[in-house]
Amino acid sequence: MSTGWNREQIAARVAQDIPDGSYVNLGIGIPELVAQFVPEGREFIYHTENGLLGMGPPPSDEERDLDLMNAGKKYVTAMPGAAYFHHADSFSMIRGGHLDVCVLGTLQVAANGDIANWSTGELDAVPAVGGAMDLVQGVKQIFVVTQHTTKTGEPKLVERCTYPLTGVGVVSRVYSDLAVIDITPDGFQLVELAPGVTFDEVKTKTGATLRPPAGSN
Amino acid sequence: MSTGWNREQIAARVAQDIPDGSYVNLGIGIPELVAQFVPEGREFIYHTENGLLGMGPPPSDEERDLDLMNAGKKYVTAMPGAAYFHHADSFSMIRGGHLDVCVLGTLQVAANGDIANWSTGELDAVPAVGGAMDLVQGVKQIFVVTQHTTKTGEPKLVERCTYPLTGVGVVSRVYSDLAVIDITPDGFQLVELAPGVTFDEVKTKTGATLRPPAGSN
Amino acid sequence: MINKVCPTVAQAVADIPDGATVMVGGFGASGSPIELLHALIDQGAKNLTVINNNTGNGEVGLAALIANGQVSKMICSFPRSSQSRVFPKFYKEGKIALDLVPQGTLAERIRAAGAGMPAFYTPTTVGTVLAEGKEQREFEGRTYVLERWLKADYALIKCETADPLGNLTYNKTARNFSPLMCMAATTTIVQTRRLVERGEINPEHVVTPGIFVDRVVEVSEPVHEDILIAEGRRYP
Amino acid sequence: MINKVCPTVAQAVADIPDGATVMVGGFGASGSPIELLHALIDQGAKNLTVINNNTGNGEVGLAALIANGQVSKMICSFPRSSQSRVFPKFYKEGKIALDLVPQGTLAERIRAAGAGMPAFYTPTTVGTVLAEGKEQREFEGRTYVLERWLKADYALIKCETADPLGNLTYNKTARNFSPLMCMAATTTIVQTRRLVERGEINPEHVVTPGIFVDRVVEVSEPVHEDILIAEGRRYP
Repeated sequence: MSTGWNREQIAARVAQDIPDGSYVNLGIGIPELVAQFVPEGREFIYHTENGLLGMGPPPSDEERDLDLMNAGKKYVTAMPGAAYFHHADSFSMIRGGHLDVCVLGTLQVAANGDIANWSTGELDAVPAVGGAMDLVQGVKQIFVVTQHTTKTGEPKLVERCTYPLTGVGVVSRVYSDLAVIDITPDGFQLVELAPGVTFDEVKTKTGATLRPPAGSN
Repeated sequence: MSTGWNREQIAARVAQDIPDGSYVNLGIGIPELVAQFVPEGREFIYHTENGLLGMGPPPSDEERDLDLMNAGKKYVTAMPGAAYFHHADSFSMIRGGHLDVCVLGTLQVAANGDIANWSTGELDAVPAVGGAMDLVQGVKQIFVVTQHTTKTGEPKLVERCTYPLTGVGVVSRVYSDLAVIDITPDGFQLVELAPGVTFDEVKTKTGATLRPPAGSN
Repeated sequence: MINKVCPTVAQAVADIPDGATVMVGGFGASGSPIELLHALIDQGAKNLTVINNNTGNGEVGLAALIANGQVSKMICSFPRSSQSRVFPKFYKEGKIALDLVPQGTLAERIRAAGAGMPAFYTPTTVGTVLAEGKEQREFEGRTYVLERWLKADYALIKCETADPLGNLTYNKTARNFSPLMCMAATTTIVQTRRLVERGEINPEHVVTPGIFVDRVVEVSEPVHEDILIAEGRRYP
Repeated sequence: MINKVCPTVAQAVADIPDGATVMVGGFGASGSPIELLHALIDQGAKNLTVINNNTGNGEVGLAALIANGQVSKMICSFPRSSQSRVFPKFYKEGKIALDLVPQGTLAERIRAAGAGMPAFYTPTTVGTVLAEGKEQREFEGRTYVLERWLKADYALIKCETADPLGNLTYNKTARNFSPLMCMAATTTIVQTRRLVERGEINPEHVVTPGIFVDRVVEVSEPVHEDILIAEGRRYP
């Protein structure tokens, strides 16, 4: 029996937590899917760090403009009311705390809110950081989207990150295939279980203490 | 018998020293007149720190736009090829060394290139600095235009400024009603006398050692 | 649908509390949000710290706000001009404080606040009394002064065109400090000469993206400080 | 009459010497000045330090410049991508150095150079290996890292419209780093899709004022990196 959320369901669950009128930056992968699940009656405005506020969905072949890309170098469109700007203005929006929510994938996320999502620390790899370190420091709320464990079953929610950090104490909430989990001053705290998933299963697959939801016994 | 240069003649003399294609910021007073004496075959582009490159002459009554002013709060026009920008971009041009020449009036200018043109240091006066301290630090060449002495006959070219400084060691050349004088590592050095003016007269009216022109005996 | 439009200037400024720090766009008369300033006079908030390049002219707009006793401190680069009478009087009577900041440093401190950078080094003021008491440091053989960001609770801004998302364009040199102030204030309130539909402003021509704007109110025939002064007007 | 127009890309890049630091506009394929880069390959300057967000794709443009052995060091935020093969190979072989800078810090360091500010404090990288060895300091209870300006001898830029004074507009997200690089380089060289008469660009719509530009060359039908790669092209 299949339990937990699939990629689309995780993305849809994230979208539920984003307030109407939010300015949102979506990372590559599952985060991108969030844009497909905007709850009825809400509007989000998407920022892409290469200089566009009001990013729209991928273009049709006829609409495609080679000079209109997102930060993942994919072709996108611009919504009515969009604005173009240069990189210093774009990262002023990020660093200056003007964006409300950033949804990011990760390698590891720790009980203290640390995130490691840019490097596995392998010495022969070409390091690449992009805008990740700016985003995690600047955006008001950092939501992390991830499979609960690696393909080999290792926990991605850990006591302390072992991979090189992207940012320290910046993550507020984690959305996995199994659960929604808050980062609190006391560490990981369950918010919600995916359908068919038990607290004990999530607890077992989490590499740090997981507290039950607030108010439960 | 009238000797020396009048205001217009000083401005015209300054204009002779500005190379073709220069980006120029003109202060209030005699410096403003420089724009009327651009030598044949040269073009200067005028910057005004409140956000315009390509400033043109004052408007006719019909041309006047209440939203088109210079830094002295006078109505101006914009030339073909002009550009508007905000204050941070405008002072990036200044501070970043992109402007070639700034022509400023002054209270005092010293033999070491110090300039004092923003305050007489009177304790009950309202202090006001505007963009003067940014201009003297940022523009590649600072030309000072001044009457050689005050109305009461005190020298304005001095050994050391007694008024509060605008900038330290920033002035390259001084244009007065009596002479053109360079600021050199050895202090004031005469470049050129106004018609009917003698070296001894300028020397007497200068509050610091004045050296004769380079190459003279 | 996001809609930042506010019906009246009175509502737009209603929540500005006593003691707030308020940035006011404009350079002299150009770009001064006179209607928002007059609404703030009607509203009556006191003990304000106001950030503007100048201190207002005549007895309208910013000068009238000062004359009405609502401003306890001005942060500006040039507090006196030929038409500036209220501030100099209050200053000499000890009724208002002044923090004098060079114009380029003022612009950059405001931008730094909007861009999330708490401090930067600038050559401006080195060797002058305005650098006294400030940290100085050498880079590549030249001395620079450390300057801090400058934030505000509110910004009052005048623009030419706005849409309901808060995208703005300005008119000529009325742009000046306004795009920077929009970035640096917690709440940015904009009066626009023309309110247009979403999508009417070319995305390439937007000067202030809507993310920096909170409230937009249309003032389609704004008064101009120079005209009011020429007519000998005062407010209220 | 000021006229910054240069007849050919070859002449535009002719004086770039060995060892120069060269900023290259563009983010991935968008805004990449392919014709200027290819002219620089033809010209042959070596031992270059190149500043760009990425390291080029396929075997054209910036990647071809690297493949041709002309670049000894890259300063960038994201040196690998799905189409990036040349740089990773050279890097692993020890043939090219890498200075990795977070994207927002890269943008701001370039702007700081253009704006005459040698250093600023930013929260980005605090607590990470990229902050190691850098000065850190607390402001208002939060820790920041000191970052230095980043200058260049030359900038190679692609734009949409230019006039003979060097006023520029860009197309959509091809704008990215280019306006900042124009400010930060001693000599800024621009290829424009459309060269227009002085006065044809609305002064309100100018993104890069001409004061930041030194040479303009018209390339009316620029090739696009993505198309060249799809066609399997390489340069030379």
